[in-house]
Amino acid sequence: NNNGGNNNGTASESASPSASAPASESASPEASGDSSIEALKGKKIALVMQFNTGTFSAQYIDGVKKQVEKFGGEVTVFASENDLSKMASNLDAAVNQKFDGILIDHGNNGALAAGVEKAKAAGIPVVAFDAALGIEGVTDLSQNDQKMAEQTLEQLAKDAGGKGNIVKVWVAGFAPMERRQESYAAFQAKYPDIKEITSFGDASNPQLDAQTKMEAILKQYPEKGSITAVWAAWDEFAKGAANAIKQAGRDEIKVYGIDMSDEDLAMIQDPTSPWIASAAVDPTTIGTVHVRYLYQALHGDTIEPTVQIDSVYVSRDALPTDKQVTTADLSQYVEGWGESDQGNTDYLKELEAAVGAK
Amino acid sequence: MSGIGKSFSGVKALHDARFTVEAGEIHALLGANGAGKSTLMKILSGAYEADEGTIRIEGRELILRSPADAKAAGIHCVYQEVDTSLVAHLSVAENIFLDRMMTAKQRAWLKWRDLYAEAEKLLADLGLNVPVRKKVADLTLAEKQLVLIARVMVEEAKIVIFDEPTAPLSLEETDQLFRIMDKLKKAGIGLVFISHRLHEVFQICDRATVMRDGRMILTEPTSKIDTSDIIHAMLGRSLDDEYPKQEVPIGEVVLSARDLTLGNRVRGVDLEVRRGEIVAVVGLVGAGKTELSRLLFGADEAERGTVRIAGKQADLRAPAGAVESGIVLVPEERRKEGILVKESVLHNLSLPILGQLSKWGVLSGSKEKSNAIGVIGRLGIKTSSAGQLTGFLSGGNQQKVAIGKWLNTGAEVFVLDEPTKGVDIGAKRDIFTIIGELAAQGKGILYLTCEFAEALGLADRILVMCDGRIVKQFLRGEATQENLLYYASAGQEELA
Amino acid sequence: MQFTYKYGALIFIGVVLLFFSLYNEYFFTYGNLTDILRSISIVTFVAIGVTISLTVDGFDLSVGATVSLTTVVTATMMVWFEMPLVVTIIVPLLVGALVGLLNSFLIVKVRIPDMIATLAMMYIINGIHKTYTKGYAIYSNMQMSDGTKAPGVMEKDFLWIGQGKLLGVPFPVILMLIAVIGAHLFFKYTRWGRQMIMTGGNEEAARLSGLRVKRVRMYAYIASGVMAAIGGILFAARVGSGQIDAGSPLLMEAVAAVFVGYSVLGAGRPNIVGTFVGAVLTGVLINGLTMLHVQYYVNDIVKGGVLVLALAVTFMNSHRKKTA
Amino acid sequence: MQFTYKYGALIFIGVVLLFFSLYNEYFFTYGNLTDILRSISIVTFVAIGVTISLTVDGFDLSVGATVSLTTVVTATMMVWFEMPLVVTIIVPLLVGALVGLLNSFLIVKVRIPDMIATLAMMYIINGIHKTYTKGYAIYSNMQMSDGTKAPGVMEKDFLWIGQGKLLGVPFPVILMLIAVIGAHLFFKYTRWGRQMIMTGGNEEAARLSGLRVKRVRMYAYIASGVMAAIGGILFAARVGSGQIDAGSPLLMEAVAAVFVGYSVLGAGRPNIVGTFVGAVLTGVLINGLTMLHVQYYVNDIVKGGVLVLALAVTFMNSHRKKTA
Ligand SMILES: Nc1ncnc2c1ncn2[C@@H]1O[C@H](COP(=O)(O)OP(=O)(O)OP(=O)(O)O)[C@@H](O)[C@H]1O
Ligand SMILES: Nc1ncnc2c1ncn2[C@@H]1O[C@H](COP(=O)(O)OP(=O)(O)OP(=O)(O)O)[C@@H](O)[C@H]1O
Ligand SMILES: [Mg+2]
Ligand SMILES: [Mg+2]
Repeated sequence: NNNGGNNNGTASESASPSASAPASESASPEASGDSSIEALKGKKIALVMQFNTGTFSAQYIDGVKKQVEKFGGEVTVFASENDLSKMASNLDAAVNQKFDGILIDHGNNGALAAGVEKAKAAGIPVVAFDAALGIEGVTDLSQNDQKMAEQTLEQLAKDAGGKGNIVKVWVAGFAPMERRQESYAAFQAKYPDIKEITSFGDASNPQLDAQTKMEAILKQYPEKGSITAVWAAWDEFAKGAANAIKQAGRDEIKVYGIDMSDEDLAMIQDPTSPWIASAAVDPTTIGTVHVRYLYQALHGDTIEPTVQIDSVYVSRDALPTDKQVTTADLSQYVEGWGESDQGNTDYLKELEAAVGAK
Repeated sequence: MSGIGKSFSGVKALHDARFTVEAGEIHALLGANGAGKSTLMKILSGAYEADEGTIRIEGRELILRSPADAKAAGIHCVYQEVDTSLVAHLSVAENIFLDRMMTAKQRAWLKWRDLYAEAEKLLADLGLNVPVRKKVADLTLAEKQLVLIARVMVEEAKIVIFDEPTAPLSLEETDQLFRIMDKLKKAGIGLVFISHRLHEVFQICDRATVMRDGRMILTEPTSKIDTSDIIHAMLGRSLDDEYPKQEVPIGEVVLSARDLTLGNRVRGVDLEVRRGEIVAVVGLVGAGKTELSRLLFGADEAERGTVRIAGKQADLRAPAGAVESGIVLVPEERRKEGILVKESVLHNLSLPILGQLSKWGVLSGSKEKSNAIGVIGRLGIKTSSAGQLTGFLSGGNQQKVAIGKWLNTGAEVFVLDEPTKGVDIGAKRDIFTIIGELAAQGKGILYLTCEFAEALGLADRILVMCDGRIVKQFLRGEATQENLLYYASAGQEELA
Repeated sequence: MQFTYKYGALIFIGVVLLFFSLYNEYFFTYGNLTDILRSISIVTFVAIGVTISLTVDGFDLSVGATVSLTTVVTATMMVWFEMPLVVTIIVPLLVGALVGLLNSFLIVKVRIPDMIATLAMMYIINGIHKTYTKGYAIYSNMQMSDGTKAPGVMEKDFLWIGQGKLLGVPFPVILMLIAVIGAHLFFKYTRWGRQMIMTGGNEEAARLSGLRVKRVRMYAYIASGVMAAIGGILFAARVGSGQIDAGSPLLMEAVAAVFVGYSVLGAGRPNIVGTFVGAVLTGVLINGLTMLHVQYYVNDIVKGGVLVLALAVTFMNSHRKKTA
Repeated sequence: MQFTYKYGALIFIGVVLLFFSLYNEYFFTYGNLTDILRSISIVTFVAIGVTISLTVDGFDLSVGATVSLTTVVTATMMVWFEMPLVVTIIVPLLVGALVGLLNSFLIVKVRIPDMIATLAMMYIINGIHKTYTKGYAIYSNMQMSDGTKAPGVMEKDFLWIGQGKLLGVPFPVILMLIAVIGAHLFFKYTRWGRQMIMTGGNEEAARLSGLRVKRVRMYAYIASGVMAAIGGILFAARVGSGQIDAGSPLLMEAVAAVFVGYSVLGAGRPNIVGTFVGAVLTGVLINGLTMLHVQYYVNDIVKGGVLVLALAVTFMNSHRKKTA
């Protein structure tokens, strides 16, 4: 798969171009003694989230929780209901309440910089995911949105033979969406024969709204073959579009989505579903890796300013037909999925073992 | 005012109406319900805009677009609908200064202490006894009326309109009002006085104007006319007998209440009503009559006491139970409690008997219609059709609807609380006739009123209520206005 | 004047339909029109619930949350507990009725004003439905948090309720039409419907006319809850899973439909036919505008503008009628 | 009885504060308490707007949308147009006032009922603010859709409004306290404030007293719009960008705060002090509950439960008072 190198990103993603960080690199060189492991036990970790609806978030939270538990700590989730000002307040609260470490999920520099500086001043390590904070001493994890978009769009182009009519389901106003849009713009330039016939998307009621609007479009283009594929920049959209197409019996239209939850996987596996592929990072893995980097910071390691969690392209062809796969066992079928050892270190393994032994 | 015309949704309420008030006179404006008295006065006070006609004050022509314009010209009004003129959740003092609050006459920054003190002084000067910090919502209707009157006194008025101010007032309070009016008159202010109590008109008014159907019929000094002239002008006919009393045989006891008690408003009331009997309960305002009627109907729950209807214990946990037990109430506050003003006459009349009018829960349109037409015919309700919204009927006709809805419920006992309040003489007589007919059918009637004359004219038996107790009973013919009044207020002295 | 007052909103829909039909040949096809109806079936049920609560002069703000709750309850019945179809359907209906009962308890017994009580219930139910599924969506053989898989799937028979057709008409459309006609007849021709209308007209006067108004209000809230529950069941059947927070956006949409409905036939008050027309209008607009490929955010402007226009016709005239 | 009726809600807050303080040593610290106040500053402004509209017996449902609109307008002033600070602040205030003016036009002139008119406006403004930015969030040197970069950044001076401190107190908290005290004094001690209360208490009585009630209602809606606009400005200053749909969730939160406020000091009606107390209570609960490690979705349940409790105290007693 080609890496177009448009990682410069939008202004909000002001972080420098990042190299993905294999596990070995980030592992701390010296295995630490028992004392430092003891010190890592019983940490109180705050997870400050911009939004937490949908299965993706639920799985991500699960990943965080399980990993922190494995390290003998305790997580508190600060939910912000997609309200950045609330998220900023939550971050302040987490600092005031003297948590030992803070995980940030989404958000942006404008809203969080002040709070993060306060945390730094209080000596609380912070690791952010998909927030592109670009703040000195704070590691930014991100999933590579542009790459995910590219992976699915390239496959779409290949399947379509470089031409056709497509529908884009996308909405502006969210940083990841806007990053995905950049790849889409590049894709449009690259494949002039693939025409976008329409674009819609509404974040407030994503699934049902996408379903309703897709139905209208299907009615408007009733001939088979008049629509080649649907590209959905968010799995919630993909679910809705796929439902509409399936119920209309237009099995020639294929849906390509982004992001992956257990629920999505079940749909992709369903042979009658038009949704055939998605590019994603395992949400549970994100949670796990996120926690590991925070513990590295707690341990006092210096971590690179940005870490990318690589996305994986998952298509129906790669999945078994005889049993239902979940994100937990997807790694058996799709290379690079899950069981990532990214961010792990020897002392963290020891810590895990020590906690597990109790 | 001359040549005033006004229509509501195409119906003309006023035709070429003329009216003059001179400085230092009290001018009575009379007419049956719906004659257009209030409408004319609302035009004068800027609440409505006239469709045509001119208004002059001191010779200058005025254009009144809003109440503010009228007030600027010195025209003030005590409106008939008390509740539409007060802000219920504010204090008495603030309501008194309501007009002033609306203009730059009031300083922008309020000093509450001064306001309360000023209000207290004003009320004391007027001889009215209302606590200034109390919320208006907690006042009785009479007290609210007094607040409205006090409110006009703080303004510098040239003309003051009183639209039926005496309806909720007791005799004593009415006298107080008349003293105030007299003072205003002596100060050279022109007063307009509207009332359905004709004797009051002769008591204080210099001139009287009678309206009928939106037209002026007669304007004469009160010294030159008498009651029958006025009634003739109002109704276009004369009224032979104000109280049409039928003699009917009196049967067994149908309503008996024992020891009814609620707080200090109703204190251990015992009473009985027999079939065919009209029992009047009289008392001054605030004696507890309304509370008593509500207890009998289950509208409020009694602390103590039992009620038996036709020998059976009545279920008074809710009005629905009372209706099933055979007792019904025509409440005092007609527009708020007696009828649904925004619903049609048809729907109002079928409300208590929806069960009878339906089968398996499905309403029969024809049954519903014939019920309504029957009641409308029987009571002579004046309405353009059964589908007319009840709120558009005149006061008397609204009251007939409030009574009429109970006619086909098979109720044994009718409790009527001040059913003639604000009702014109013609309609009043109609209502008395209906009550007489109900008695003739063997129903028991309990008639609560503060108009002693009505009790004397109508009742077979009169109970005098004072401060929550029944203090005296008179049989028909035994009582006079004077001894009713004596017991109604003497009881109070005994207790004090 | 009277004419535009009464038929303004209907004419308006006619014009909108005509416009879209002329603009796009596929708009006025049987398939598209039934699609529109199907797309509004859920919100119509919710809106009927709101209409009922408004009829007794209440206001049920908890309907959206009730949809969210019942849609996950429905899904878990199948996915977690492998219940038969009947149970799958009856349990959420009972849940909806229970919500209505709680609402009416707060309103009738505790005497909290309607909007406040149902707003509080909205928060509570929203929290409960997320607690129940721990924030997860419910889908066939879902991954449970303990690592196992849920035993059940969303049954085909069940999904048919939301996706199937009967005699060529989508089943949810049939259900919706039954509900609309039923509710209309209920209010127009039955004793209980009349009792609700009268209670809404003036509760005290209705009570003093012998109505058991508390009971009437209670039934109204229960009916509202049940309508929302049907909406929730349809939601689950339509998307084939139990989505978290699915109902939240439906509250405002339903309220908008009900409000547009005020203007229909000059009622000037909540009414079932109007509510249905309001829902249809919204559905038509979204469908037609999507075909016009306008940006999604323009939809909102058009929706608000239409609401204003439809209402302006009614209320400007209703005023004129009153004082002119 | 009278006592719990009047002070119930305040005692309740006291108990909640005490409980959290005992449970968590960090709760009752200056830093945490000012953080709580700062976290409610935006919603308090919106809630004051709602309170004002409720005071004149209206209901402004468009406040949330107005926050969304003004927050992106504020951000674009700096990012797109590089305006000086004064303009950056004045333009959104004017926009808020304009929204209020439009609302009052629909309500007062066109005579659409308040809730319906402002609901329609809510849709329209929501659509407008997204159309204005084409659905994009606004941030410093943002990528424009034509491929260029926006020239401006969110100014430091501006961000100070939302993030800075004055004498150790967060500036938004100072603004909020000024607004709360100012609005309270306005309603309690000024003629215009009383005029609004009277209009809301009985519009007909106020009109008959010579008040130009239409004008009063208009001012109330303008004030509501301006309050929402201040909320929007604070939002932009707090998050350092102009977020799409930022205000939508604020509507319900503000309404909840206002409703809790009904019970404060036994008012039983909208009042500024109550609204503030309601907002504080919500802020305290969310802050404290998070410390208790309850699941985030349980917050909603507690919030609803508290609303019910606070209101039950007021309304059960207010009833008893009336008939006993
Ligand atoms: N706002 C209104 N809308 C429609 N009709 C009205 C309105 N106000 C009054 N009317 C009608 O105008 C006529 C005159 O009413 P008005 O209130 O002036 O009578 P009135 O003489 O004051 O009677 P009453 O003695 O009962 O107070 C009546 O037929 C009444 O129904
Ligand atoms: N809402 C209220 N709040 C406080 N006191 C009240 C209230 N209503 C009535 N009262 C008091 O209760 C007593 C009885 O009032 P009630 O209305 O029963 O008198 P009534 O004899 O029916 O007089 P009316 O002729 O005004 O109907 C009065 O002293 C009155 O002041
Ligand atoms: Mg009159
Ligand atoms: Mg009375």
